[in-house]
Amino acid sequence: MAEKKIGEVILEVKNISLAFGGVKALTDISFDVREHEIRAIIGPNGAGKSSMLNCINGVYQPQQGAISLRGRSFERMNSRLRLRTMAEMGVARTFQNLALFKGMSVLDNIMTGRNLHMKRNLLWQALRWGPAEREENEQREKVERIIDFLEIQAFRKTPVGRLSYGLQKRVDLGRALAMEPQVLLLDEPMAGMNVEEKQDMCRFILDVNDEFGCTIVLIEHDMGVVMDISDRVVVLDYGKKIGDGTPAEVRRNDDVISAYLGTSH
Amino acid sequence: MSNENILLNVNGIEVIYNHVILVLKGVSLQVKEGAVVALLGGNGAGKTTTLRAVSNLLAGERGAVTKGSIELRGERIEKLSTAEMVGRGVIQVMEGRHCFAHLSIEENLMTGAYTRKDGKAAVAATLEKVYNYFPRLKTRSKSQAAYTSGGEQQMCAIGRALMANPKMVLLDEPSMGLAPQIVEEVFEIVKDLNQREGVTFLLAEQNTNMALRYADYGYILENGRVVMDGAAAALRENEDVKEFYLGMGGGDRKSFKDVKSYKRRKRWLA
Amino acid sequence: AEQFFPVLVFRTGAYAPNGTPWANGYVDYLKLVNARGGMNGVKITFEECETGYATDRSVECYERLKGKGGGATLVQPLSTGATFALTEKAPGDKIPLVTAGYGRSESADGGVFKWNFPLLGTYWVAADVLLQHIAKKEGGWDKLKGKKIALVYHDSPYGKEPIPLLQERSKLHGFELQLLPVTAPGVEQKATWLQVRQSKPDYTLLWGWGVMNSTALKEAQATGYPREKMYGVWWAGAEPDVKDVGDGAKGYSAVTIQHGAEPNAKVVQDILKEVHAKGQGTGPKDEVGQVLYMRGLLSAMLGVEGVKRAQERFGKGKHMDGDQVRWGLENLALDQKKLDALGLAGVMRPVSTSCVDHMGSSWARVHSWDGKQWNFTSDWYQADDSIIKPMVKATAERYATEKKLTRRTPEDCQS
Amino acid sequence: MFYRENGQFKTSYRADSQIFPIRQDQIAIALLLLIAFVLVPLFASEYLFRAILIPFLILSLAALGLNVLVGYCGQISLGTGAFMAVGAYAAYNFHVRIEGMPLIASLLLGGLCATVVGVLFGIPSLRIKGLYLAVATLAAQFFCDWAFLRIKWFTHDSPSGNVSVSGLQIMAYSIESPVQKYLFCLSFVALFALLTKNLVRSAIGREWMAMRDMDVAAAVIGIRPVYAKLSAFAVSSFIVGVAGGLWGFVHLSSWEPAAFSIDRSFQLLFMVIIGGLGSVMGSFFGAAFIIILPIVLAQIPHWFGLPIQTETASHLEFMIFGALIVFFLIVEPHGIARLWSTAKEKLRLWPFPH
Amino acid sequence: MGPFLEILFGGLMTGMLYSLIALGFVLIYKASGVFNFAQGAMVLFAALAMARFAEWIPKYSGIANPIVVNVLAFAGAFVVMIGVAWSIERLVLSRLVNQEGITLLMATLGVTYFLEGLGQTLFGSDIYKIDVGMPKDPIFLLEKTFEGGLLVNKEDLYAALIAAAMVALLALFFQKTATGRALRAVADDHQAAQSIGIPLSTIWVIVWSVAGFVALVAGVIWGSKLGVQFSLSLVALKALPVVILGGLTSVPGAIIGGLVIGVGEKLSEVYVGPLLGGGIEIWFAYVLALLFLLFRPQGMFGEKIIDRV
Ligand SMILES: Nc1ncnc2c1ncn2[C@@H]1O[C@H](COP(=O)(O)OP(=O)(O)OP(=O)(O)O)[C@@H](O)[C@H]1O
Ligand SMILES: Nc1ncnc2c1ncn2[C@@H]1O[C@H](COP(=O)(O)OP(=O)(O)OP(=O)(O)O)[C@@H](O)[C@H]1O
Ligand SMILES: [Mg+2]
Ligand SMILES: [Mg+2]
Repeated sequence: MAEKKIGEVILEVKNISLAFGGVKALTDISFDVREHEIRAIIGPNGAGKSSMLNCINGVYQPQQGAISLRGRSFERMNSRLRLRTMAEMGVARTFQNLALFKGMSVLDNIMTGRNLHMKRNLLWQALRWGPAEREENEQREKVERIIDFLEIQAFRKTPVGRLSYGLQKRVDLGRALAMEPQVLLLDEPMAGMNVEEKQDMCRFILDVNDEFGCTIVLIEHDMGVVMDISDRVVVLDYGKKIGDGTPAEVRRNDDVISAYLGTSH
Repeated sequence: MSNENILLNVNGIEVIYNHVILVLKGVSLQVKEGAVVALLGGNGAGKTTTLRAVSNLLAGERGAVTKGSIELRGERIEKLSTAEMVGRGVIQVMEGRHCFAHLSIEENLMTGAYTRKDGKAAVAATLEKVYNYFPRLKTRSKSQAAYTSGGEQQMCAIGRALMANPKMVLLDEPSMGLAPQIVEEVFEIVKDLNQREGVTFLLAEQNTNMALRYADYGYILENGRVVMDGAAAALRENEDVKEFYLGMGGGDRKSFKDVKSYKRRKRWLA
Repeated sequence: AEQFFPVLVFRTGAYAPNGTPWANGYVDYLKLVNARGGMNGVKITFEECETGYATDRSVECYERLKGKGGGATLVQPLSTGATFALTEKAPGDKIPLVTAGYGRSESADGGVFKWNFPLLGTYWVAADVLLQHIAKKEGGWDKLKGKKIALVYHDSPYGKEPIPLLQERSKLHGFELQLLPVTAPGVEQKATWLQVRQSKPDYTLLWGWGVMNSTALKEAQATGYPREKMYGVWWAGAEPDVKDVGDGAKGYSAVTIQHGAEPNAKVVQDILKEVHAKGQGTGPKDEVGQVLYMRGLLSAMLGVEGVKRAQERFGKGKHMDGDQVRWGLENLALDQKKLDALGLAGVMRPVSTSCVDHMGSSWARVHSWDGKQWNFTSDWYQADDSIIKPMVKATAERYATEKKLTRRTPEDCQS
Repeated sequence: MFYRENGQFKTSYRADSQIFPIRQDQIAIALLLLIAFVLVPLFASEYLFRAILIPFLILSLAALGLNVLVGYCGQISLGTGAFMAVGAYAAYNFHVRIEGMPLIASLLLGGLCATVVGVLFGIPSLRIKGLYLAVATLAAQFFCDWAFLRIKWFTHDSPSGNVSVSGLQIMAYSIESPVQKYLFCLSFVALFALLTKNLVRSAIGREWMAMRDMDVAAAVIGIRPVYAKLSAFAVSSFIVGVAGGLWGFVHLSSWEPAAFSIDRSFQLLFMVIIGGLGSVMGSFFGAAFIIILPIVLAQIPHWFGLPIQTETASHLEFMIFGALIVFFLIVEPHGIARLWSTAKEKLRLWPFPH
Repeated sequence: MGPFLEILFGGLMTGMLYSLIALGFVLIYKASGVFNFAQGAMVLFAALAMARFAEWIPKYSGIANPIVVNVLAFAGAFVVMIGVAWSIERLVLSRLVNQEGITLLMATLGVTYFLEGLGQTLFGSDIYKIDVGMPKDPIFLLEKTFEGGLLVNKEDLYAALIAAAMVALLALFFQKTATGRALRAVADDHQAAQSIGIPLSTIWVIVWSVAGFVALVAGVIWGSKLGVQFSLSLVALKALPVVILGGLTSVPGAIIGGLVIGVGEKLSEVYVGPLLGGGIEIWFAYVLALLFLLFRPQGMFGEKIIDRV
């Protein structure tokens, strides 16, 4: 396999702190993510991994520190605008607790991911004629490719609420992919999958990463996956960063071993 | 299998959701008293549905058992309510956590003891036990469940079920979202309760490796049918199981990075 | 031949206590007529339709019944809202609308409102008579100067109807008019009555319907406002309005639309004898002759008399169509002799309508509640035409211009 | 057997995303339109038009509008009556104050006024959610009720607050007879239903539904809550406003504010729930259920000549109606539209289940 | 000053009565996540039962002592309400477990129609009287300080006291007992509550019975104020802004909300109303609630709306 080209720093997290009332979810965290990289975040439960994603993504506003994406930072935006700008800059994510649109079909769920790319206004849409229809069909085609890939063709028109948990997670991923993201934030995408399914998913993440040059931030508890596919790993524990480096380095780190990995790995 | 100590006997059940969606197409399985039985299978195979059928949680999903029978210690239980099942010591840990969002972690755990009749002291003791199993819960005991992390909620859901002092636990993907150490911990708890208190377990798991390590017996479900069953040890040695569920085609564990192509069809002939 | 009377009623819901006795009286009278052989031999058929006092249900009832039994003779919408809606439909269907004691005040002008018959009196009549009564009590119109009169009214077109007249009178006589709207249905009136207590009006007029009336009386009691100074419109002066207030309503008065509670009237005795005694009565026996029962009864009577009058012209014993009934209604001539024959001696005064005057009478009395029953406490008053007539005309003209209607010609009146 | 999509292959996404992708459905809907536009006008009685079909059509339209808001965007509204009232009174003012204003223009302008008011009262929805939002819309309801009673200007100085219109015309073609009124309403309804269906299956519709199902996730994928919610309020109150205009102009011709009271708001809300939230078809089912069923129930004793008193009959009607609501919900909590599609799904499998 | 105090006081009293009805809503919402549209119909049904029993008992049994009659009638009406609660659980709720709030709301609408029809069939649709010996005439306080004295209505005062007592009791119940906790759990997630063995049916029968009791008390108080007839069911509408302002899930919220709305609408009607032509109290209550919600979207004491991914 050709050495993959890791680029400049695309996302930089500097001295982030986040607390909810008395609970310190994150304390003074800094790390960076380079273009085309697969960056994993690991750590025990409640370490602050999901909170970290929420900060990057703009759902939470950290009390201290700064996050910059391609050199732009977002602290001073209000939360609505922040989320929108993030999406426009090509950040997409999946959620740990399913956050699908329960009443919509699989197809519609994934189509929402393409909404940013759809330009026709309300009146055109009401008429659904000519350009509006063409646009809709173009987007549909892209979405169908994702559906194909995720092997959920059979459920295309099923309301997602009726799918099993694992299938719902796939749809969640599909929706994020549909945004054609440049940075993809994945919060435990493989929870609830068996090994074979995980293998598929890994292959896919690698492909997205290779072919589209998509940068990926991945939270995952399966050490096998993390060690195999990530380029660099951040380790969090109780809101603090206790390790950062290549999988091999992290694996040797004593703090990491005692806090998270235990001895069996 | 001798009949006396069969705790749960599921006999050829069919389950239909919404009057039209046929999901289980004749599933039969048996769980012996004091056993740990694993239920394996890919996404959408019907594991959760099977567990729901046993604990009678289908109605809320607009599903119904349309064929077959389910017996607990020889008693037909299809008509019982979930509460009555809990009364008989059978409790389910639902997939996807389902904590009571507005209640604190401790209140969540205490509701688990709602059916207990053996006094406050005994409940307090169990609470202590659960906190011992999951120290993380203790530190978060006063926060609202909705504002705890995914893993913490998962521990809460498991702990809540343990609070009822069950005889049999239906665990639906207990390891989901838990850190490896905690996963190990959970399975140790299963083993511990099983061996010391004789609690029976039926667990649906994706972490096949773990599940088969701790289980006595396993069933593999695909497409709403049982496609294979056997003692855990035997399953672990089965080539197909190895390839599809343990990721060890050809003997060794493959690196996730080296898997070449996705989209391989499952080869179970239903 | 048969003549079909649709009966729009409300026997359920919030207004049932008031709607039921009215309906009983209406139906009992129709039965009485039939028991006596009908209208010159023409039997009356009828069908009740429950409206629940809702306009859209009323419209549905109207549409359902208007074509039955050879065509509806006339319709009594029994609600102001429904009257408004049906006023637009009746001309097309050629069905007279009889709205005895309610409906739009300007519809007394038959020159514009060809199909509306607010017989016996409109809200302007009621308001005018009440003021006359008050003035008389005070010792003359001039004594009203500087006095304060409050109007506690149902906040709807119904409750707002009397306002123009009251304003007119207040300009004329120099009393102050305080307007206190009560939001429907009127179950909560504390603020209103605290305002009354604060501003201490010399008199309070009550323009309510249904539960609003008894609530008003109870709040008046609770805030210590003397019931003797309270005067209600005729829809606030019946048994259901005071029954459960009992002694608390003692001294309260209301204008009546001619009749009051008439347990001793001959027609009531007849109904008891010829209908109820035969087991055909519609409601409980002991409510026969109560105020709202009588109102229903008289409404039916007016309709029947209208048909009979039409028969006089177009042929006795025949079925009358809408146009003919309309002619009958606008040529009513119920003199004392006729009234006596109908068993209505002492119940009401003569009524005579014309093409322009669709009201027929503007006489009214006042009765008061003594804790047990309603008793007349005044003589007859006649509303002041010099005030009402121009108001009716002006408002009706406005309606006509808006609708691009032309006033009926004398020839049209003959048809 | 008859209802199969076997053999009907879609070769383009365009074909697959038609409103009725299955041929049998297309035929059915064409038949329905044919009946509605041609057969009904030929054969229905005046009673049917005036008392049932016209109110049914207009309230279906209002329900459709409400469904956009509640069913698609998930914002509970109890102010529908108010938005209808705004539509009706605004249309009335355009109609009487501006000489020569075409009828359709009055109605549409009325709808636009309702849009403005709807958006105004929709602003709190950016902060308030769920049942709590009901309060904002209730405020709209009671405030408008009050304003149309109290502010004389709105009612063209009619002292009682009652207004009336007559002589409806489109380009010298008068709309007086029941059939004309029916066709007029039907055209509005059919057109709006089509446009609404297009909207809800386009990007904006997906935005609405996304807001409804999970607003945070929707914001994360770049949907602007302000735009999504307010556009739902706008579209919804526009349709509702036009329906209000039709209700006043075509059905009642003369009305008081009580015609658009809180009861109407509840009635419409119930229509969309029982009919099916988030379903265009459901609005029609719901309107039919809530309007037509009680009327039918009320007439049953007459049909069979049962000598039941009016009172008893209507109490029974209440009880049966209530019981039917519960019954339908138990059979299908998502409303009649879902029941319908489940039935179709079953039919698709018939006679070989599964 | 005098009039102002009177109005303030009057507002407080009215507010207490609103709270009493709001309480019924809160109870059921808190315990099952159902917004019970039928609360008004239940108030009517209970009051009708009570009024008619109080009429029938002397007639058919000859008991004349009004206290005994009222107590018997009250007990009878309570039994009827338990029956209603049981039937609702059996026939409606148990079949709609785990459905969305809006479906359940709709189901309670069905119940509303049914109860209204049944109530009028069984008990009649006339006006009936409940006479539990509430004093009707006003008393005047501090006649020295204020001209004409401060008007206080004894009936309202008693009613307010009863309402306060009930609220206090229920608040304790929810916060302090295991059942209270279970009820909250049920409201959060029917299915999860079932899965740990909370018997939904028993819980619901209990809660609806308690709500029936609250409805009965409200019915008796409002009925003795307004007379028992159909309009009683409309009073429930007045409790709507109260529940929402106080917070759908808070028992104390119902009471504070009631007081705020009561006082707010009375003061506004008297002092602002005349400027606008009157009749503003109805929308004023809603605008008040709305403004408040803009600052606190969950009402005064409601549980925070969970909003998290
Ligand atoms: N409530 C429901 N209504 C309709 N269909 C359902 C419902 N729940 C599950 N299904 C369908 O039943 C099938 C089996 O689902 P089930 O949840 O039992 O799978 P599972 O084995 O637990 O999968 P996973 O590993 O993804 O949790 C799936 O195809 C799913 O779409
Ligand atoms: N919105 C919030 N309000 C209060 N506390 C919160 C909130 N979000 C997260 N927390 C707390 O912050 C800590 C970190 O949570 P986070 O969800 O980031 O953990 P995590 O690393 O993703 O854990 P897991 O692996 O279990 O998902 C937890 O203790 C959690 O309870
Ligand atoms: Mg997490
Ligand atoms: Mg599952």
